This record gives sequence, structure tokens and C-alpha cells, in this order.
Amino acid sequence: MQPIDIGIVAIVLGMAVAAYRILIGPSSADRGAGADVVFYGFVGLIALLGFRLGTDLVVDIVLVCALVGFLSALSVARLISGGKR
Amino acid sequence: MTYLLWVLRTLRFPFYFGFEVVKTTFVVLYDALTRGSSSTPAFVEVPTRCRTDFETTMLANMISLTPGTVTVAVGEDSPVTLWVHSLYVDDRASFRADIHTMEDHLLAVTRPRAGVPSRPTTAESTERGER
Amino acid sequence: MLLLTSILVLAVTVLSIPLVERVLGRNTGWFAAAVLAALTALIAAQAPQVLGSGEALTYSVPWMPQIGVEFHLRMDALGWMFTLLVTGVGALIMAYSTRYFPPGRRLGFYLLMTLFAFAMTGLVLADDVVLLYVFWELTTITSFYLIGLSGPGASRPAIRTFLITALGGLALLGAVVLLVVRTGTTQLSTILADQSWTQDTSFTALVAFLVVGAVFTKSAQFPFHYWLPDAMAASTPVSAYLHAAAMVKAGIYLAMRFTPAFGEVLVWNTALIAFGLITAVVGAVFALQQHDLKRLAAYSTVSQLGFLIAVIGIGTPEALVAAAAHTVAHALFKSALFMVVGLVDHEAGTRDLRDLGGLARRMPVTAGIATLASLSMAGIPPLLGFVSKEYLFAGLLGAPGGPWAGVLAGAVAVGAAAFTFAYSFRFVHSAFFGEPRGKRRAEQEDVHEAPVAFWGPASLSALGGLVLGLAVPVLDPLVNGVSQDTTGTAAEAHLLLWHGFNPELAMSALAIGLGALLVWRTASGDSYAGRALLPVDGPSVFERIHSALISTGRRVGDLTRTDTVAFHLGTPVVVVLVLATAVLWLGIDIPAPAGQTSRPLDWLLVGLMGVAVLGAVLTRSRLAALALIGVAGFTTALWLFFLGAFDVALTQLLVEVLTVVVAVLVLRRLPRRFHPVTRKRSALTAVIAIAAGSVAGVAAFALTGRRELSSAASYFLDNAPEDTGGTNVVNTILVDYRAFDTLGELVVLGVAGLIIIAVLRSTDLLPVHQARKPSVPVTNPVFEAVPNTVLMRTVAKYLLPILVVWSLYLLVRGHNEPGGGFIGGLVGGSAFALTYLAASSDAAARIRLAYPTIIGSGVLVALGTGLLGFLEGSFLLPLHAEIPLPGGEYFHFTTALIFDVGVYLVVVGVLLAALNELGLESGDGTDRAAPPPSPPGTSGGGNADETAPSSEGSGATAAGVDTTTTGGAR
Amino acid sequence: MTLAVTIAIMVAGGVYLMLQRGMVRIVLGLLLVGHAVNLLIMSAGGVFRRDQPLLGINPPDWAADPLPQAFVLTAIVIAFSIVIYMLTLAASGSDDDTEDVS
Amino acid sequence: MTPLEIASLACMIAGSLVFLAGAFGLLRLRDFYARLSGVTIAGGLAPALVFLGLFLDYPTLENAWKIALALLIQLATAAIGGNAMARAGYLAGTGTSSATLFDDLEKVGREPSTEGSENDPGEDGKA
Amino acid sequence: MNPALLPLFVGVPLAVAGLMAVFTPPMRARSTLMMVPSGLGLAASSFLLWQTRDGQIFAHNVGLWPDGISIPFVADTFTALMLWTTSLLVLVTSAFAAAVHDDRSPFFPSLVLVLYAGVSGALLTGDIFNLFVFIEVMLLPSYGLLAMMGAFGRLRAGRIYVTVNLLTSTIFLAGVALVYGTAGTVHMGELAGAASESPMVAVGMGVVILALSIKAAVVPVHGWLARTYPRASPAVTALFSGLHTKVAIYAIYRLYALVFDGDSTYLWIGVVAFSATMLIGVLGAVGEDTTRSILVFHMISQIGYILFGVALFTEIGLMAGIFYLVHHMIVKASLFLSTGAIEHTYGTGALNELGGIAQRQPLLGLIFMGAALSLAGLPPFSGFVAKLSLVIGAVDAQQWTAAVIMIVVSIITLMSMLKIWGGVFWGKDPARETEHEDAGATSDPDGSTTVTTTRVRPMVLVPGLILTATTLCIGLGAQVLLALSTEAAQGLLDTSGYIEAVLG
Ligand code: NA
Ligand code: NA
Repeated sequence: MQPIDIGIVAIVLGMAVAAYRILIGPSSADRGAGADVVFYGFVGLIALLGFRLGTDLVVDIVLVCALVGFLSALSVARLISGGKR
Repeated sequence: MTYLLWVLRTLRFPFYFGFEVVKTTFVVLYDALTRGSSSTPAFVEVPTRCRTDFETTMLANMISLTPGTVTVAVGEDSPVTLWVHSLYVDDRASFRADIHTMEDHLLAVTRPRAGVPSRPTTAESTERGER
Repeated sequence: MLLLTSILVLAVTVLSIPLVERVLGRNTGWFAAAVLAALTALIAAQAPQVLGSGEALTYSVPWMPQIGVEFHLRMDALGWMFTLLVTGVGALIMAYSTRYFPPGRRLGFYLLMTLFAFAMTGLVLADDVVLLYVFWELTTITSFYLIGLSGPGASRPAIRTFLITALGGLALLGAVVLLVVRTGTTQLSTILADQSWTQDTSFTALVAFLVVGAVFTKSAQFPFHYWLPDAMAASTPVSAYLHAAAMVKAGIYLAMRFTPAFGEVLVWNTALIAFGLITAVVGAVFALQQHDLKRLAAYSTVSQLGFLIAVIGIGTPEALVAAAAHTVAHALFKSALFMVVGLVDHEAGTRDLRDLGGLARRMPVTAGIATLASLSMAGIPPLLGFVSKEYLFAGLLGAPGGPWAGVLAGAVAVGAAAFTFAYSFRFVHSAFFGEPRGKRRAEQEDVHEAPVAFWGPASLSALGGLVLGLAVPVLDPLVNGVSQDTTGTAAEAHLLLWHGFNPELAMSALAIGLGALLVWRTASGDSYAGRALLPVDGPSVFERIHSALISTGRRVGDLTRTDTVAFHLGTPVVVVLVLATAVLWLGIDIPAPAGQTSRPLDWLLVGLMGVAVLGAVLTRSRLAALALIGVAGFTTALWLFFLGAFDVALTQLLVEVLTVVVAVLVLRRLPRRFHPVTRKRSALTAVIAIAAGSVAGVAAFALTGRRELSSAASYFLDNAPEDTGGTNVVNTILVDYRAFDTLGELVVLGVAGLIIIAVLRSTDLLPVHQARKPSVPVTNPVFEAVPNTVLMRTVAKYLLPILVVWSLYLLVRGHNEPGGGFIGGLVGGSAFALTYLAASSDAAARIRLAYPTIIGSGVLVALGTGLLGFLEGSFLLPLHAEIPLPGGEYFHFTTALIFDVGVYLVVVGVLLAALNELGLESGDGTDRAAPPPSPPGTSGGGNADETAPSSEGSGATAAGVDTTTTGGAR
Repeated sequence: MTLAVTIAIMVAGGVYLMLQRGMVRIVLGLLLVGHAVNLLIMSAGGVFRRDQPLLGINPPDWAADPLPQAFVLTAIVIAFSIVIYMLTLAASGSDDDTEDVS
Repeated sequence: MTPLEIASLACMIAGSLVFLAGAFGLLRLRDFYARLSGVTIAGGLAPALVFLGLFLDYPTLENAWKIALALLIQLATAAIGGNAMARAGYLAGTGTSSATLFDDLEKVGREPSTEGSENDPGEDGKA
Repeated sequence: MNPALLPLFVGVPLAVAGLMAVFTPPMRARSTLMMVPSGLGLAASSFLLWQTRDGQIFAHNVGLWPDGISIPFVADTFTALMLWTTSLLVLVTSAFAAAVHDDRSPFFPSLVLVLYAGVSGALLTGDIFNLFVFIEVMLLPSYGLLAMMGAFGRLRAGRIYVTVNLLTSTIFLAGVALVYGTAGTVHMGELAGAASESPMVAVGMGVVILALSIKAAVVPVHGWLARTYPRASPAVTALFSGLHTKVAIYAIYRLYALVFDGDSTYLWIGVVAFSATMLIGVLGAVGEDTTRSILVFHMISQIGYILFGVALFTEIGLMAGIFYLVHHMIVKASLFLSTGAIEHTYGTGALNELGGIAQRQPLLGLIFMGAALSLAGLPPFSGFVAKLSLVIGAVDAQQWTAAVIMIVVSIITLMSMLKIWGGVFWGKDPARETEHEDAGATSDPDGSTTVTTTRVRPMVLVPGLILTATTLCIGLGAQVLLALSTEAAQGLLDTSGYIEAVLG
């Protein structure tokens, strides 16, 4: 174990909590919010992995994540509003 | 001179906003992680001084990025009106004032020459402020 | 050579029929008759060699040497006799047919009749068991069609006949296969001469049993006899030829042919004698019962075939002599009688004995023919039928199994012969003599004799019986030859009309006497006819079995007759589980792991995956399930990061995001919640699922990670940079080493885009589901699309260039660092997704690019790169070039990069297709009409599954129009 | 071991979803099983080596087997293609139910 | 460990903990609009700290602009995502906490709603 | 022949498919263009067949990478035979599709060509992962073709088809993973004999073969086929029937021979499963009431026969199986085309809604019945030789029960073929009846004439005629195909030639 693993555990735990929010809802919007949080956790985790694995390749990946992750958030929002723009 | 001030304002801006975010983050987290809740939520109509899409977007995003507040809707008029959901609303006027403070900081950056215009104070909004 | 000539002549005749028939119409019969008559003469001329010297004619040419099958032909006395019957009687029937049918085209009939003659000739000449079987089935097939030619009413009888004879044919096939495998040859004469297999009693009995099956069905032996009367639905020439003279004799031929092998096999003797005699009696009894002349003739044939089978079953040389003689006799009289039936039917307009009578005055010649043939059939001297029946009796008296057996067989035969006499009398008397009867009495006044061309062939056949009866010794060489061929001993029989007082004569007399008594007691059968003797009849038994089989089949089909996808998916899963259990049960030795495959942090991912999967399983909300599966997908991507697969992880991530983007386009058209299932089903599913998961886990644990790095992997890690100029080994595998996989993959992706477009152009999309319509009035500022999307549009404006630049950067650098065409394409595609999502209206969102063209171009670019490889010798071989850069450095260029551009284009094209085809609502590009504000109770409280039909229809139309303005296929 | 457990969880969940009603759930189940098989392919390379096979950065000594990675990349794209098509099927026709109409 | 590494580690762990706290906010706050604050925390401050930590771990110029860009994009998209989610939730009629004082949007156009906070009738009728 | 050209069997159809997606040619040119690749393929595979007839094997490392690293494309007699049959079927079916205007559907030509490319690739490849990829290349267009063209219920069928196939592909891929996990290679040359040496590899390869068996619709995993094929358009069913399950069968033959060395330990599994397949399939067929559903169940039954050859794994068994495979592809497609022509013309395939067609169009009856009799194994058609040699193979291997089942099944096959014959070609002609009713009820002459003059157009008949003629020719000149099948069987029995060709 390394100190950074505390952070990794924290983020994974946070993702699990958010997943639980997705499960319990109660509204579609809540689920959507939960999904957003999971994704942010994912981005954070990749950054932490960069530290853990000792590679700055993750920087590019983080950038890509930031760019595209938002698409899923917008899509889910679009679903919640029934396709209403 | 104006330009130099603008540069300084611009440099100060991230720190201002960062501090706002950190502050509100802790306020909300305290609320969330302790028993019970002190929140007094409301959807507030906030008239702004934003003229360009960029300004509108920046302001709305700053509101959204600040924990405790989120922009729900954007109005059509220019300057635009925002509808903001906030967890801690005492009354309309004070909440709008908070937002306008944030707006001041923003416009100070986006309008290097014109500077920050005065806050809109309409009779209607005052009226609404009374609960 | 003669054999080949005969076969070829017949084959050519068949092939020429379509031309000849075009010219001659129904008179094609003359042509066919001429050919057959010439062949008859030709074959008859071989008598000196075949019968005289006893040397068979042979011919052979290889056919299917791989399974030892040769085109062997052989003509011994037996073959000679049957060939003559086929061609001779065939000639007569063909001639007869020219007048039987009204003027007009008869292509089908003559084609099939000549084909039948060909098949039958081949059957009796074949000296290869496989060839024999081929011709055997060919006779069945032609028979089927010939019956069916008679119109809709004949279709069931034809099918019944076909199936029952084909069943026998398959028994023959079984016998053939057994013999071929056992003896290692397909040559019939060799097999029959081979003594080795006949020593194995049970094997011989099995083969004999199968041959008996073939014989009985083909020659209409009890209990398969019923097909023959059933087949009388056929036209009379067909019946005369196939169902009297030729095809039914195939069974007789086969039985005689196999006598050398089975003559001493008990099961053979017993079956043939017992069933033959039963058939003789049953046939005769039923014949007397008939009102229909044709059915009478048919049952008579059944009966006579029974006699023949029984006597062949005796297996002695004498018996075989009798069989040979009676075969000839029967062919002559029965074909004549059938032709008479046709004459009567034709001229008098009916075949019903109740409506006939007294025809002799109107049709004296026909009456004469009928009388002559019937006398032969009844066994009255001096006709051939008398002689042959005498020999039949003599043969039967020699039945094996003790003296009582012979007596019993003789007694039964006499009984059958008595009935034979009776129905023969009935045939002639009721039709031609006495007064006209029945409904058609009046019309019979107009009846007159048929033209000579019509009755000529019949008369020849009938006279044949008389001539051969009088000159019966002529047949001596033939019958002795047959006896030699079938039993190995020449009987040295001398056929005589009169050979003194002997038991056979007494039996004949007794039979005639009893027959006369029967005629008298039953008013020549009238009082006895039409009564049901058995509670069941053949056709209805057949149909009952047939429909039982069909309903069994229906039940078998019902096992899988469901559109429930879970059933079709569950079956393979369960099969996998069963087999996996078997493997686990047997157990396999597994080596120790080759390294430390687990690390502590991994458990975090296990836990996260557990949460996501459990949630996805438990939830009934579609959105939750999608999101949680997305979480599982991200966790998978994290796993890939943990495992050092950065390219893959990035791809997984992008795919996950885009899957979500596409999925929500779909989800909004569906109810919020999943369809409910019963608790019981969930429990069962859970059991299957847990078992499947365990199996997968065990397989992953036991069968992976237990070997060192593979040699291929070492090769890639050691050589990729030199081989390809790239340091991202995964990417070099994708675009260099295994570019073919990638080409396939990109074709798959491109096709997915095309079929999404194609399917949606042939089908309507569902409308947006009621439950998902906004519940906010249009007057609310939240509802306004344009101002509310300003935020995303502004952000998108800045993001888009970054996305595009970044995607190209990823594309170019892929060979050395994580990236490549696919990842680049996905990022580039995201730009379009963003454009779509951020637009304030569908019109603004529509991307007016011809995405099928983009997809196709991508495939072409990748393929083109592949083809360039041929310049250096192989498809998809990347070419390399060092391009000098201004700074004195070199850029290592490889066509793999162009290949990646193809990949990029396809990915972008497909994403465009999905977004445009699935994402846009209506063709005019405007926002959907604002939905009415729905009270909270209905918007969410209603049945999630229910979609009002009207709204569905309108929505579907709106979505359907979309196809007119999207894409570039037009 | 950890990867095997993950695969077990995913397959169990995937099979459960796959045997439910409604096209969307089935698609999600198949998607999950597909991910699991991708991990199985990774596992087949031997996950005791976990360095990225990027020779510009890492020496090949402890680099993971690159071949399964290439396989998984291909498999992901193929699965994605089919999934978006299946989703299209779910959204067309009369509804996404996959049971017999009673 | 170098001070830079320690700083990096501290930032990352702090960011992770903030993320976890935000996630708990998502779990514990009492209505959807409140929970969005949790999302904001997880998507704003938390990634900012983590990204900063990442930069401190690999402090090169290339990484500087890449991470700065990533952070800007992250913040902008998180904000837009939050806004989109809030608006979508509002459009879908997601209920508000009973403590909600007033709704100016409603005054402008929304009809009175009887929806309770935790009982969202817009969701899943047949529960 | 230069083996480097083998990938063109994939490349040429893909190129034309791509071109036709980019530039949409006019209708007439489309039909022609669609047939060009399969026409070329037919010629090329004929040449290849000629070259490989004596057992020569062509192999090429695509991209010229070293042995064991590169994906090999290999053609022996078996491959060439399958390529030839595939090309013929694609050509003929395309002609049929053009005649019934199926090719006017969006992207139809491109999809058919990709399908063709996928099949060719799957036949030629010597790498099991690449096999997976090409099976997907074959399947993807099929998913679309099934769901976009056909009658009522095609979407439901499309769902079953795509999900089952995806599941199966996933299982296949899992098998590939296990093979790589245990054997460390996916190269078929390097895998030779691996499963007979190591039970671990045998399990992995077993999973692959199981997946292929599901794709081949072996009982008890046959239900999906029976539910989906009858709902596609006739041309599509014909195409699928000839190609899809057959690629799976080909792969089973190849892999069992190569990787298992025809290990007889597993013989009994095949004997049981394939006997059940023969029987269940034929019983299902006899219970159905529309032409295509009957034919589809038959397909299942016949798959049992074909796979029996590999279960026997004797020279005669394999030879018979391969012969049967080729015969079946041709005959089944012919049957689907002739009944499809009827369905296309009369708008139904229900036995009780049709009748009397033999009288109206005897040629059509001939086309159908020739193929039907061939299917039932009657001489002089190819089906007879196929069944005969297979039964000989079974008896030779002392598989008595199976031999009996084969024979019993053929009579039930005949029975169901006669069910179609009696229902569609003979019997009352409902159209004629309608005509009389019309004549009595109304005085509109056009209405009745239209009904009676409904005939299958000649262009629609030709494809089926070609195939029925082919089955007759194969039956009469059986030695040619028997020789090729024997050569192919020997290649499977002795895989050293194959191994040498791919590994140098
Ligand atoms: Na916020
Ligand atoms: Na019918």
C-alpha cells in the first residue's frame, strides 16, 4: 500500500455511493446527477493512477475525459427532459 | 492605468472565485454531513447585466460551479435574466445582491474598458424581495 | 454393348420427348411404342446367347469410384425376361395411350412414361446395388408424378403411394449399405455370389428383412397392399403399365434376384410364403368385392402378386420356374385387362359394374379381349394362366417345413384361386353380358366399339396369353434360365398344357369348382360386393399415422415456438452450463499460476463492479440500469488501466460515453420502467445467472494466467519498433501486424451505420414516450429552447475546435503513444455529438453531411491502403517512407497512418448516422409541438407500458419522414 | 483471482439481465457480458505483467502482453457496433418488449 | 519523497476526500436541487485539486498547459452539466423539498404543483 | 495461383461494397455491379479448385509478417470448394434479389457484398481471432438484411437473431480467450493438435466449437433459427441458409480436425447431438404449415447430417459430410428461391392459401421438386449420393442407431416435402376459385384476369433453376464432387500439409 491509495479508496468509495444514488433515485434527475458524479470520480481516479503508476500519459487521457464526459451528462439530461432541447 | 487595473482584476478573479467555491463547498458539506439541515431553498429570478453570450455563460457557470446554487433557466431578454436555485435564500434581494457581487467580479474582467455597470434595481424586484 | 445401347436409346428417347411431343401431341405414343418395340426385338434377339449359352451380357463404366460405385449392367435370363416385359408391354401401352387421351398436348405423360420405361429397364439390368437402388427410386418418383397427373383428386393417393414405396426404398437402401460395407463391393452379382456374408445368420436375416420390406411395399404385399388400389386414381395407361405389368414387378424381380442369397434363409421363406399367401387371399377376396372395374383389376393384381411372392418364397427351382411363368402370364393378362378397363371407361363412360352390363353387343372385340384375358387370369386351359397356375400350385406344395406346410399352402392357394375365378367371372360377366344396368342404362345405347388403334394393343396382349398357352414349351429355356439364375440349378422344366393327372390338376379343378360355386352363391359377386370386411382401410390408417406424425412435429416445433428472446438466449446459456458442469465433474489438472495475478488495489474495482452490477440487476428504472451499466463500463476501463492497456481503456471509455449518448436517444422512446417479470422467473434467472458467473469465474481463474508470456507477445515486444517504426505495440498490432482484423472491425462498424439507416428507413421509430414528455407549461422560461441552450452552445463553440484538433492529434500519434484512428475518430465524433446535443433545435442539430459516403470512403481508404501493400507483395502490408522535415529531422511516414485515417472516417460517419437517424424528431427540423401540460397524476401514474395508439401512429409518421432529408445515399 | 471474481460478477449480472424482458435490458446484459469477455481476453495474456506496452516509455521487460489488448480493442468496437444497432431495434417497431404477445 | 511529491500527494488525497464528501452530499442532501450541490463539489473543487496534484507530480510545461486546459474544460463542462441536469429535472417536474420557500419560475409560468419532495410522480408510475 | 492474391476474395467485394455506398449507381447498374464480385469469385474459386484438386495447399501470410505472427490466409481443397459454392450462391441469390427488386432497398448491394466478403474471409483465414472478426463481418450485414426486409414480425425476428448471435459471438470470443490463455496462440497452424495434447486447450477450443454449434443451430440450440429465418425476405433467407450456418459448420470441421486431431474421445457427444438435430429438425418441419418454416426446420435437420460427418471422423465420414455440405448449400438455396418466388409472386407461403401451381407453371414445379427430392436423398440428385455415403460412413463406423435415424429422417423429410408439394403445387388453386367467384359476383373482367395471369416471372425462376440443375448435375456426375470431397477429407485427416503451408 502507498499513501495515494487512500485517495484511490476514497474516490472508489465515492463512486460506489454515487452508484447507490443512481440505484435509489428517486427521480430520473437524481440518477442523472449520480451518473455525473461517477464520471467525475472516474476522471479523478485516472489522475491518481498517473501518480500511482508513475506515468504522465494520463494527462492526455484526463483531457480526453474532460472533453467527452460532458456528452454523457448532456445526453442524460436530454433523456430526462424527454428529448426537449 | 485602466488596463493595468484590468490586469490586476483579472488576476484576482480566479482567486476570488476559487475562494468562493471553497467557502461554499464547506458550507454545503457541513450541511450535508451533519444531522439535519439548515437550508432554506428557493428558485430566484435574478436580473443580470450580461450582454454577450460569453458573459451570460460565464455568470451562469460560476453560479452553477458554486456549491449551493445552480442556474436552472436562462431568459431571452438582453440583458438576460437567470433563474437560480439556491439552498440558502433569506430573501430575494439579498440573494440577488450576492449574485450581483459575483457578476461585478466577472464584468470587471470581461469589460476591460467599460467597467462594471450599476446593479439593476427595479421596483418590481424590490417588491418581490418582500416575502 | 447392347445393354448400354438399350439404356442410351431409352435415355435419348426421354430427352427427345419434349421435342417430339411438340409436333405429335398425343400421338407421341406411336414414337415411344416404336422405340420400345424395336428395343423389344433387339433384346429378344439376344435369346440365343442369354438363354442358350447361359452367359450374361455385361457392361460397366466407373461412376463414383470414391465409394466403389460403378455403372454395372448385366443381363442374364432373369434380366432378359423382365427387360422384355418392360419394353414389350411398354410398347403396347404407349400405342394404346395415343387413343386413350383426347387430342392435345401430353408432354408430362409421355415424358414420365418413357422415363419410367428407362428407369424400369435400368432397374432390371443394374448389376450394382447402388445403381439398382437409384433406378428403384426413379420408378417410385415417376409413378408418383404419373398418378398425380390425374388432377387434384389424385394428389393424396399419389403422396400415399410415394411415401409407402419410398419407405420400402429406404429399407432397400439400408440393405444396400449393409451389403456394401460388409462385402466391400457394390457389384450385385459379386455380392450374391459372395458366400462370406450369408454365413453370418443374424446379418443375413437383417438384410433379408430389409429386402423383404422393399419387396413388400413395391409389390403391394399385405399389409402395404392398399396403395395399389389407391393408385388407381392414375390414368388407365399408367395403371396398366406401372401398376400391373412393370413397376409392381420390381418387387418380384428383386425377390427373385435375391433368391440366391436368401433362398435358404428361414425368415425370408417364412415371410414371403406367409405374407404372399395372405396377400393372395386378401387381394382376391377384395377383388370380388369391387364395383369399380379398375379397383377390381387392382385387387386382382395384389392377389396375383401375392401368389408370386409366396412361390418365390418357396425358393426351389420348380417354384422359381412357376414364378417366371406366372410373371409372364400375369403381365400379359393384366395389362390386357387394364386396357379393357380403359376401353370400357372411355366408351361407356363408367367403370362401375352397377352401371354396366351387356356391353358385349356394343363392343364385341373388347368383350373378346376381356374374356380371353380373364380366362387366363382364372386359370382356364388352354391359356398361359392355366399353365402358370398349375406350376404355382406345384411349387407351393413344395413349401419347406414339412409336408403339412405344403398342404396348408396349397389349400390356401386353392382358396385364393377360387376367388380368382369368381372375380374373373364377375369382371367379364357383369360388364359385358346380361342386360345393361344402373343409372347409365340409357346412355349405353350409344356405346360403340373403340377404334382398332385403341383396342389393338389390348388384343395383342390377350392373344399373347393364348398363343403362349398353346405353345408353352417355347418358354422352357426362359424358365430354366431363370431357375438357373435364381437358384443355381436349372430346373430342366418342360412346360406343358397337359402333364397328366397330378395334385396340381386336382387343385385347379377344385379351385374352378369352388369358384363356380362362389359365383353362383354370390350372384357373380354382386351380393357380396361393397360390404366392409375390415374395420379399417389402408388409406385411413395411413392418414392417421400421417396426421399423428404431423401433430408430433407440431409439438416438437412448439418447443421453440416463441418470440421470447430470453428463451432463445437462455437455451445456449444452459447448454454451456451443462457442458461446463461435465468438465468440472471430470476435472482437469491445471498448472500453478505463472505469476502474481492479483494486487490489493484490484479489490477496489471488484467492489465497485459489484455495486454497479448489483444495482443494475436490482433496478427497474431504465435510466438507472443504463447508468449503472455505464458505471460497470467505466470500472472495466479502470481495470484496463490497471492492466496497462491504456489504448484499450481509452477506447472503452469513449465507447462507453458514446453508448450512453446513443442509448438515451433510444431510451426516451421507451417507458421509464422495465417490463415486469414474475418473482419465480427472477429466481430461476438468478440461479442460472449465478451459475453462469461461477463458471466464467472458474474458467478465468483456471485457464488463464498459468503460462509464461506467449511467443507471439515476445515477438511483438521485441520487434515492433524495427518492423513497423512504431513504439505503441498495441497500435502496431492493429495497423501493421493484424491490420486484417482492424479492416474487418472497421467494416463491421461501417456496416452498423449503414444498417441503422437502412432499418430505420424501412421501419418507424417509436415516438417519444408519453411518460417522458416535459410536465412544465410552455409559458415557463425553463421551456424556452433558444435562451436556455445558450450556455452549452457557447461552451461548445470553444470546445469544438479543441475536440477536432485533439482528435487529429490522437489520430496521428497513435503509432507511438495511446491514440490511433479509432480513438481519434471517437473524439472527433464526439464533436458532432456535442453539436447535436448543444443545438437549440433539431434543424440546427442536423448535420448535413452524407454520412454513408463518409463511411464508404473510410472503408475505401483503408482498403486502398491495403491494396497498396501489393506493391511490395502483400495485401495490407504497410509501406514506409522517411519524409524530411525542415529541421533536418525525418518524419517516419507509413501507410498504416492512411489506414488509420480510414478508420477515423468510418467512426465519424457511423456516429453521424446514429445521431441523425436516432436523434432527430421530425423531418421539418422544427421543434416538436409543445405537449399539453399533463396533470401529475397521469404523467407518471399511468401504466408505463401503455402508449396511446393514436400518439404512437402520429409520432411514427413524424419520425418516418426524417429519412427524406438525412444522409447522402440518394 | 481478482480479475476472475470481477468476470464472475459481470457474467452473472449480464446473464441475469439478458434473460429478462425487454430489449434494453437484454442489450445491457449482453453489453456487460461483452465487457466481461474482454477482461477474460486480458486475463488470457497473463495479468502478472502490467506495464504498458509502449516501448517509447517503458522497457519491454514487464510490459503486458500486447496481443490481447489489440484483440480487446477490436472486440470493443465490434460490440459497440452491434449494441448501437440493437438499440435501434429496441426503438423501432411497436415497443421494446421481447416476450410473446399473449 | 520530494516536497513537490508530498504537495502533489496532499492535493490528490485532499481532492479525493472532497470528492468523497461531495458524493456523500449527493447521498444525504434532501432534494434533487440540493443534491446537485454535491455534484458540483465532485465536479468542481475535487477535480481541481486532483489535477493540481497531477501537475505537481509531473511539472513540465507541456503538462502545464494540458492540465490547465483540462481543468478549464472540466469546470466549464461540469457547470454546463449541472445546469442541464437542473433544467431537465425541472422540466421533468422533479419535486422540491417541502422547505422550499418560493419558485419565481412558477410565478412566471409554472402551474401549482402538488409534488412532494421524495415522492416524485414524474418517475416510475408503477413502482 | 499466387497465394498473395487470396485476400482479394475479401478485398474485391468490400471495395465494390464501399464504392456502392459512396456513389449510388442507377438501379440497373446496381444489380449488375452487385453480381460482379461473386461472378469474379466464382471464376477465381473454380481456378483455385482446379489448382487444389490434387491436395495442393496455398497459404499466404497477410502483410508478409513472420509465420505465427501474421494472419495466414489458406486455401486447400475444402476451402476452395466452399468458396466456389459460396460464390455460386451469392451470385444466384443476387440475381434473384435483383429479379424481385430486393436490391432496391437501401444499401442492399453493399450489405450483400460485405456478407460475401465476411464469408470468404472466414473460410480463408487461418487464425481463430480473425475468424471471429470475419464472422462478425458476415453477421453485421445480416442483422440489417433480416430486420429491414421481410414480412410481418421481421423486427421481432431481428431482435432474436441479433441477440442470439451476439451472445454466441461472445461465447466464441470467450473460447478464443481461453485458447489464447492456455495455448498462447490463436494461429491455427500453431494450434494444430493442441487440444488433443492438453485438456485445458481442449476446454477452450470446446467453447469455440460450442459457439459455432449454436451458430450452426444444432439441437437444442436451434430455436432461434426456426424463429428468424422464415421472416426474412425470401432472397435473404436463401442467402443466409446457404452461408451462415455453413460457415460455422466449415469452421467446426476445420478446427476439430486441426486442433483436436479428430480426437475420438468426444465422438459420442457429436453422435448424440447430431442425431437429435436430425430428428428434431425433421419433426419440426413436418409440423409446420408454411413453405419457408418447413424448409427452415429441414435446414436444422440437415445440419445434423452434415455435422455427423465430422463426428465420425473417418475418411468416408468426412468425405460424405463435406459432400453433404456442398450439396445442402445448393439445394437449400434452390428450395428457398423457388418457394420464395412463389411467396414473392402470390404474397403468401401458407400451404392452405396456395395450390395448383405445378399445373400453371410446370417448370417451377420441376425446380422445386428436383431440389426437394434431392433434399430427401432420392436419386438421381446430389442428395442421394450425400445421404448414401453418409449412411455408408455411419454403418462403416458401426453407428447403427445413427444410420437408422438417417434413413428414418429421410422418409419424414420426403413426407414434409410432399406436404409442400401437395399444398402448393398440386391441389386446388385458390386463385382460380377466386376467379370463379369474381366472375359470378362481378362483371369486372380485369379483376379476374389479373388473378389468373399471376405467374412467377421467368427472371425470378432462373436462379432456382440453375441451382436445381446443379444438384442434378452433381448427382449424375457425382464422381467429380466426390473426388474433391475425398481430397478435402484427406486434408482434414492429415493436417500436416496444412500446418506446413501456414508455418513454412
Ligand atoms: Na452548483
Ligand atoms: Na394449398
